[in-house]
Amino acid sequence: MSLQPNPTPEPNPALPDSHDLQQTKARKLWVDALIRIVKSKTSLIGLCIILVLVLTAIFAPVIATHSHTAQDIINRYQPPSAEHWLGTDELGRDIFSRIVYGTRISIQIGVIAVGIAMIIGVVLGSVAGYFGRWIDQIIMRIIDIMMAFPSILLAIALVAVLGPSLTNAMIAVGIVGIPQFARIVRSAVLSIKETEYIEASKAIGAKHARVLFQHVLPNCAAPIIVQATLSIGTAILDAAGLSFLGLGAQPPTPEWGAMLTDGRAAIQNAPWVVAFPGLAIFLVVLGFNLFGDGLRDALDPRLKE
Amino acid sequence: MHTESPILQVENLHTHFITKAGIVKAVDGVDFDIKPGETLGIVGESGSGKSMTAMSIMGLIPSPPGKIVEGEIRFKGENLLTKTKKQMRNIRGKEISMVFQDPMTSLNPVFTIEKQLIETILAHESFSKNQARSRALELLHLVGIPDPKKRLKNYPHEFSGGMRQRVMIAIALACNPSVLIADEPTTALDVTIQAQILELFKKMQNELNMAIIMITHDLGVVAEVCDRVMVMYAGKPVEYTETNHLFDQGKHPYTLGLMNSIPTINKQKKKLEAIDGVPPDLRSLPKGCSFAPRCKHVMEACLHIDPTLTEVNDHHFVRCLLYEETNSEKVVSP
Amino acid sequence: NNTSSTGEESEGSDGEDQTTEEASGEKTLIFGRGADSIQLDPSKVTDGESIYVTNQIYDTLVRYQEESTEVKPALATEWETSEDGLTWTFQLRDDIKFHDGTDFNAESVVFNFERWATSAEYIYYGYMFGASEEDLGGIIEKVEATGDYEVTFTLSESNAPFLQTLAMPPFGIASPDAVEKHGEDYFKNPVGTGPFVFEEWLPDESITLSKNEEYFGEVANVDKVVFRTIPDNGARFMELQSGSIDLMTGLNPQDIQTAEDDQNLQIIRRPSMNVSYLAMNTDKEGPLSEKLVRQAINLAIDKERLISLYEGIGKPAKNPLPPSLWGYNDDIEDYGYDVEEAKALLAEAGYADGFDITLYTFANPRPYMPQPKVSAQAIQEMLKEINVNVEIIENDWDTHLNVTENGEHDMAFLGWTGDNGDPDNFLYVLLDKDNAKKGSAGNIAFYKNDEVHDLLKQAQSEMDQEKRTELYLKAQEIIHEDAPWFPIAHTTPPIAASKNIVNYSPHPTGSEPFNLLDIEQ
Amino acid sequence: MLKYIIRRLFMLIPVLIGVSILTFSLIHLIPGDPARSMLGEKATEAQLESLREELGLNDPYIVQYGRFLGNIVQGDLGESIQSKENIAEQLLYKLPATVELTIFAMILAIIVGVLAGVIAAVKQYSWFDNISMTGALFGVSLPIFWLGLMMIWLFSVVFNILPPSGRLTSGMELTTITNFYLLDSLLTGNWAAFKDAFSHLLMPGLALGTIPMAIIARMTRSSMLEVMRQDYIRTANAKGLRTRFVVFQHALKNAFLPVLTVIGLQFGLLLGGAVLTETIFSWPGIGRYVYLAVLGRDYPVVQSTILIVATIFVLVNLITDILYKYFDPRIRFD
Amino acid sequence: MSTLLEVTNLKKHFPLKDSKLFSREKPVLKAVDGISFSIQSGETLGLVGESGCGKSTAGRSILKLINPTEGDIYFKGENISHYRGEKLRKLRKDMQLIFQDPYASLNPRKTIAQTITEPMKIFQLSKEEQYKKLERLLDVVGLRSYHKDRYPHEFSGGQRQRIGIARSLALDPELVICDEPVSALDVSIQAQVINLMEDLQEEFNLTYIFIAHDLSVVHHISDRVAVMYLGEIVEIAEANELYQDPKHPYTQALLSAVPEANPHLEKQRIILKGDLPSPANPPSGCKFHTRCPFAEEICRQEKPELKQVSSNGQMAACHFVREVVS
Ligand SMILES: Nc1ncnc2c1ncn2[C@@H]1O[C@H](COP(=O)(O)OP(=O)(O)OP(=O)(O)O)[C@@H](O)[C@H]1O
Ligand SMILES: Nc1ncnc2c1ncn2[C@@H]1O[C@H](COP(=O)(O)OP(=O)(O)OP(=O)(O)O)[C@@H](O)[C@H]1O
Ligand SMILES: [Mg+2]
Ligand SMILES: [Mg+2]
Repeated sequence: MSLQPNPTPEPNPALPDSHDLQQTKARKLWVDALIRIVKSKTSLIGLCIILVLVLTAIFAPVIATHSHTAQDIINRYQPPSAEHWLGTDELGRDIFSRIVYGTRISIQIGVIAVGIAMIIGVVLGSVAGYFGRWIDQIIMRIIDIMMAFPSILLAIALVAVLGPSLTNAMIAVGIVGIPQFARIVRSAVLSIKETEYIEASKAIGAKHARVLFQHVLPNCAAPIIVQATLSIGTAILDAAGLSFLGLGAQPPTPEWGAMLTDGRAAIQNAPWVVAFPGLAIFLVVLGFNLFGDGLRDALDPRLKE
Repeated sequence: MHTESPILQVENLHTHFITKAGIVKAVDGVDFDIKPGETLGIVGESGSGKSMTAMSIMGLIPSPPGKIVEGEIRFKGENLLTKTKKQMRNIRGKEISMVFQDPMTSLNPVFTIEKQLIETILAHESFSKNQARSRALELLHLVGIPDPKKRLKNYPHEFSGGMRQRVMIAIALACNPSVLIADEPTTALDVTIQAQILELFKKMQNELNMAIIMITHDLGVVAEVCDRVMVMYAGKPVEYTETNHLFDQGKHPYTLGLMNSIPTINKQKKKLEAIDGVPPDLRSLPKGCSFAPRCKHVMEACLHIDPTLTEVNDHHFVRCLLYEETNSEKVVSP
Repeated sequence: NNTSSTGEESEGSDGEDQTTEEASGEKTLIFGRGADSIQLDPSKVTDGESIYVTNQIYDTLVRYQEESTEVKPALATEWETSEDGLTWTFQLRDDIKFHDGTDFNAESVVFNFERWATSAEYIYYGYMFGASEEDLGGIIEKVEATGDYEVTFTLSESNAPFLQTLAMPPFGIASPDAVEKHGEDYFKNPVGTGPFVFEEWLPDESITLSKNEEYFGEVANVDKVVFRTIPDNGARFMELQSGSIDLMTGLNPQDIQTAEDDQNLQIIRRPSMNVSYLAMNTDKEGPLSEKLVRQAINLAIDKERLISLYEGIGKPAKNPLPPSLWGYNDDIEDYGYDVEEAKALLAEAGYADGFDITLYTFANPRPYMPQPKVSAQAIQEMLKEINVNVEIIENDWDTHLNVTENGEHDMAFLGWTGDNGDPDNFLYVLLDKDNAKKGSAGNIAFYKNDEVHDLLKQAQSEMDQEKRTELYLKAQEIIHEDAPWFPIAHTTPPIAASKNIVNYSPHPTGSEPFNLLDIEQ
Repeated sequence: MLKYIIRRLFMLIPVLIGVSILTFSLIHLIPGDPARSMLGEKATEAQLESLREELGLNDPYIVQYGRFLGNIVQGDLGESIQSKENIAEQLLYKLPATVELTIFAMILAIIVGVLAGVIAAVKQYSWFDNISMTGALFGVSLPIFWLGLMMIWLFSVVFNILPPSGRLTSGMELTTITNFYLLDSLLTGNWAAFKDAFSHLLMPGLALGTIPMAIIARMTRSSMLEVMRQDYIRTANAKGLRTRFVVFQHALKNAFLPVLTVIGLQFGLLLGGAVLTETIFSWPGIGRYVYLAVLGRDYPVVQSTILIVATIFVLVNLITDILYKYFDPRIRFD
Repeated sequence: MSTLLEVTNLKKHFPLKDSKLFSREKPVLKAVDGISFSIQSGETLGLVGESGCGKSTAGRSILKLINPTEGDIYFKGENISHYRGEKLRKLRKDMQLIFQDPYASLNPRKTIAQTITEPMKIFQLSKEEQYKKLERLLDVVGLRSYHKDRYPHEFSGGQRQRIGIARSLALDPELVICDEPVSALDVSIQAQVINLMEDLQEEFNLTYIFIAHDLSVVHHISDRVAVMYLGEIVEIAEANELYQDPKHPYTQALLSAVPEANPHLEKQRIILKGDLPSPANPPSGCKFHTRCPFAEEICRQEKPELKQVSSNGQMAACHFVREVVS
């Protein structure tokens, strides 16, 4: 018996080699998802908010009407006006410009913190789920411990250890987010591990690494991506919370949470100093949540059929 | 044969699903009737609209997106489609009840068997709780569950598949319905258990003289329990006749294809005659006969003309141009 | 509207549930503050909030005058000191009892001083009387009851501020009976002789005191004082506005104007006896070790603008000493704001291109520095003008103390509130080389000038105030020239109160008994 | 069942030991010195050193940890370095404050969240669904510290209808028994105090409850939608039961399971996460207590309190798991 | 014809989560409890039985996708039951698996080309070879070349099953274990796949173990059939023989229970009482005795051996079937 290539079917030279095709086709799955997202109104709004955010971050110097650090102490706490669209803060800085520059910080926080949480969480969760047994036991006990530790307090303690700074706040928020990812990935891996196509890949002699990285993890991508998107919002919120407690960004960084804290003393006299950064946080988090929700629906396998 | 008048008549039923991707014509012109004590089989491949026919009768089409766009369902002479929600609720479970395919998921996992039995009884009969309880016991006994008293207190997960299906049947029989619709009641079960359940159906029908609509895709089951059969393809009945007729002188190419494509234990081993291709997408049915793309006897006309259900023999209806012509010739020639 | 939560409901009040004890006709003063007391044993604490409460419960041998740090008789009616200043004899009141009913006498005073000399926990004792690990008694060699109502102190060296020190609230005399009875738990069951009697302490919520009808001084006008902890300044002010508290400290500067505009409220300013400053670490290698650079920084910061952030509660400082204190050198001329001059000095020092530098600040406002974070940013921006690039590092208060003591900073904010109204308590503590040791408090500029040291040491043992004044004037000159600090401000910390609070005069040391205060109906 | 609980309790031990080690290491890694924090800016080096000696801070970490663990095992939570207060006694005040707030927030969240979720699911795509789910999305996106501030601004400054901080108006008489003020005022029949405590709870409760409320509403909705698709709901409908009965009995009981887990987790999160809320509303609870202790390097307070909070958290989760059994008879505990 | 595979006394016991806190004996679920059979090369062995009787577990154990608890597996004469790691991986080439669920058995994120070429990649075929072979495989299973860059969800169930088949043939296996390959398909599609499998067997001289619960399908495709009950083989024989003259009461019941698509056939039906007992707690003696219409005392006590019951190799495990020695 043999299964040697049959000479009859003429090889089609027009076909690009398979590698190329994989690229274009793999993208197509995502394009499908994207189309679905764009079709849903809410996630489209989310996507728009995120896009605006990203553009704002990139073009901050163009968009900002003032320098975000320039002070005008005499003219502090100016209400919104034509000159200062959102008013000025406790040092007479232009709040609009600070919020505009703040988008950079927020994106940074979101991406880095979630990056940390995701990378570590995915590694821990997939190893635990895939290999099971004692490895799983150990990892999951560690995760249990992290979960039992009140997360904000954990973050506070971490920042206290590392010293207050934006970077450290991001690290702390990232670490606190690990268990979520680990658990989601683990349960996704556990269910995917049992599917027949995983068994099939084992049956064709694939090694663990191949099974895990080629088959298991790509199929966990949907929950991971959804979780990541939603986590970005949470991370921005958490970091703002840390800043609010004075444990985050250092002055004069225009981090929104810090702006809120700094303006807090003037809530009676100059509520705009508090209102606008808070609104900015809210909008961005909302954007990521809307988008994440849309993604969840778009990537939901049940809706695919 | 059954001489009484039909208890349930379905006429020209069209149930469509209006989805973003297009209109799914799940049921597209179904006609049949059934008399008390009779068993009507509905066979067809997955997606051919069997369940939706049943759900239409029950008034349980999920809406939106589903909608009965045309037709009449007459139960005891009254059109069910004009009934109010409340009236329909009083008919469901009491006059017409239904047994579903998957006994594993059709019972609520968090309630005891007793509760699930009793609530049906209480919903339709003016029973006291105690009366309902003894009725429940009686029912479990009837469907052959050993030690029913103890079993009443159990939860569904403590039952095996076959037992659960018996419970489902007990629930369906709770108020002595006149029509019982069984939607693939044995598909999820093992053969030995299937035999038990089919046996039970026969027994129940003998005792209670119900009309049974047996939905299945297994011609074996049809041969075993049905008096008459309707074969469905892509939402439409393609052949409708007495069971014996169907097996002896089935006419529609699809019916024949089905019969030839199943291996049987007794027939000599020979190559199966598969039907090529796949069932059509109900959203965009081909013009003409839906079966044409897979039909061995396809003719030019099949691609343009959607045949109508034509009586080729006494009580033997076929939807196929092959027979329509002969038939119309017949009509014309004498 | 402004409803005091005292007994009699004032007409037009809409705070329906806020007063519940109308029937009894009691007057309750509700005092809002940012943090709870740590302990109610004043000898063991340093925080103002604890002292605030204990100042009501305890008396000291002598007390400060109402608005200055001059002393007046309290538990002691009269006193005398020997020529050499080493022996002090106090005549005590013979007619008073502690709140627990036990008698106050010379033995109780001895008991307290002996107690304080037993452990480093009694921090103010150690700190004011120079206790060391080996000798916990410090300069107090002996405390004896030389009569039923007479105590004699024998000192090992003369100490000019001794009497004023004894007036500090940490040296409140506690009932020996109560101390023994409660042992470890004494700190939450304080018993003194003061105008108010301790009633109840709900940690982080409130401390309730009731008036001491038997008080030997002026018996309090209010029947009860409740110290409520409301951590957030803004929320506390709202409570005041809504009438659920009568008096509050820790006002946000931003709210001062609001309070002044509110016809139901008043702002009462505490006389100033503090200083806030920017210390420059002279010890660290780098630009700040050079006098010229430090002077340049002094020139480069616009004090006027900076202080405008204090919203009217601060006056510019040019000396480490507050002007209200004797020994203040008013002849010194402040550096003034002159960016060009500053640049010139920098250039002279070889830093024409500027440099990078850290500025350590802290999160929680202090009475002498209501907006540390904002101030830091203002300075950051101003120093940009002379190409000095400031990185702000903000820590919580405790950490700030730790890291600045260790000299990790280049520049750091800090401030000081006088304890006993003696210049020594500022100059020696904050700028003497004795206190410039890493890891210990005080001189975080790590300013070490032998001449200054000699002057301060001399002033310590000199009993004649005139001579001491001379010494301090000289020291201030040198310090001004060396510029280890950029002195910022002396503040008059504002207290917001409802309009019907009368006869309340805050004391410069930071707390005062409430017996004179009254609530008008 | 009992065995399961015992085993689960056993399994808590390693987790709690882990938590204690983590807490211990973290807090000791924080640069700074509790002696300094305690003595403040005016202490001398000598005083600091002798205090450190006295507090045993100079011992090796392992000795300190051993001592801490030893005391815990004997039921002694130790005393605060800063205030010398017995920690257990402190917690007797502060824990109830936080727990009362948390429970209040949670009840608020559950009632509103579940109801909104159910209605939104039943009326999928209706205006109610849209509005409540938009609201829920807003809810999870709001920074609660901001929300808190804005609420204070609105309700205390602008309208002056709710007290901006604290648990009780000063001067309000209340005999405390449990330190749960609502409970105490009810027990002592003190209606005025109840009203007062309630009005104090409203804003912080709402601020704290917003996120779980939103999460529960979304979870309930999606869980309900999932359940409503299930076969047993179809069965229940086929029985002719009333819609409300099907929704609130058959569907909700099943849909509540995942919601229950979320509630358990959220409860734990709230407990620890009350720091911000307690800061804004000057609530004298453990959130602020630990936060300040972390900043003050008050080792014993941080260690003990976090251990307590962690214990409560795992216990709440254990209770959730047991409640699972109540709602889902399929779960077996072995 | 030579013996390709021989299995002796194969057992697979799954440990159950111990229900008792401190019990020493770990309870097990005896999914496969001592089965023996052999297969000639080019032959199809059908494996039938009710759900949960251990058919899939047996298949997986033979492939060593799970480690058997006990027993030996001889593949081409070599005992592979102790193979591990690299040696086992090499073996994968020769033994393949086709799955029941055409939806779950294909990685939804891989194109058809990726799925089918993956085994070749693992065994390091050159790109060119991979490509050629892919084309050929698509062709033999009746798919078009333009299909290869599509994703599984773009295919119907029957097509997916073809893809699965193509993948399993990618390495030129000798033995293919088919775990209910058609039971998820519609009847009309089922016939297409069965026909395909028969064609492939002929073309590539494959040896099949064909697992199914549909007796008619098994009968159609198998040369020999083994009937399993609760982890044991109760009867094994030539297909025709087994269907015409089943010896074991369980086989008889099973066969009689199959509804025939022939309304005129009046079958004598044996309706078994009760359900399949749990393999975690199987009955003593003959495992079938609880449902057997002929059970007697001995059945409860003694476990019957699988013995030869007819001259041409039919074997059954029942006390009441006479042993025939050929
Ligand atoms: N909610 C729905 N929305 C859109 N289409 C639907 C919906 N429910 C059913 N359909 C479509 O209606 C058609 C008929 O479905 P039905 O369930 O009646 O088939 P069936 O013959 O019972 O098949 P099976 O044998 O798989 O049960 C199918 O094509 C299905 O996709
Ligand atoms: N990994 C496992 N752990 C524990 N028990 C298992 C495992 N795999 C299978 N079983 C059990 O082993 C028994 C046999 O399972 P198996 O899947 O082999 O049956 P089967 O005959 O293939 O059934 P089906 O027709 O349903 O596919 C069943 O009771 C099953 O629950
Ligand atoms: Mg169906
Ligand atoms: Mg199987």
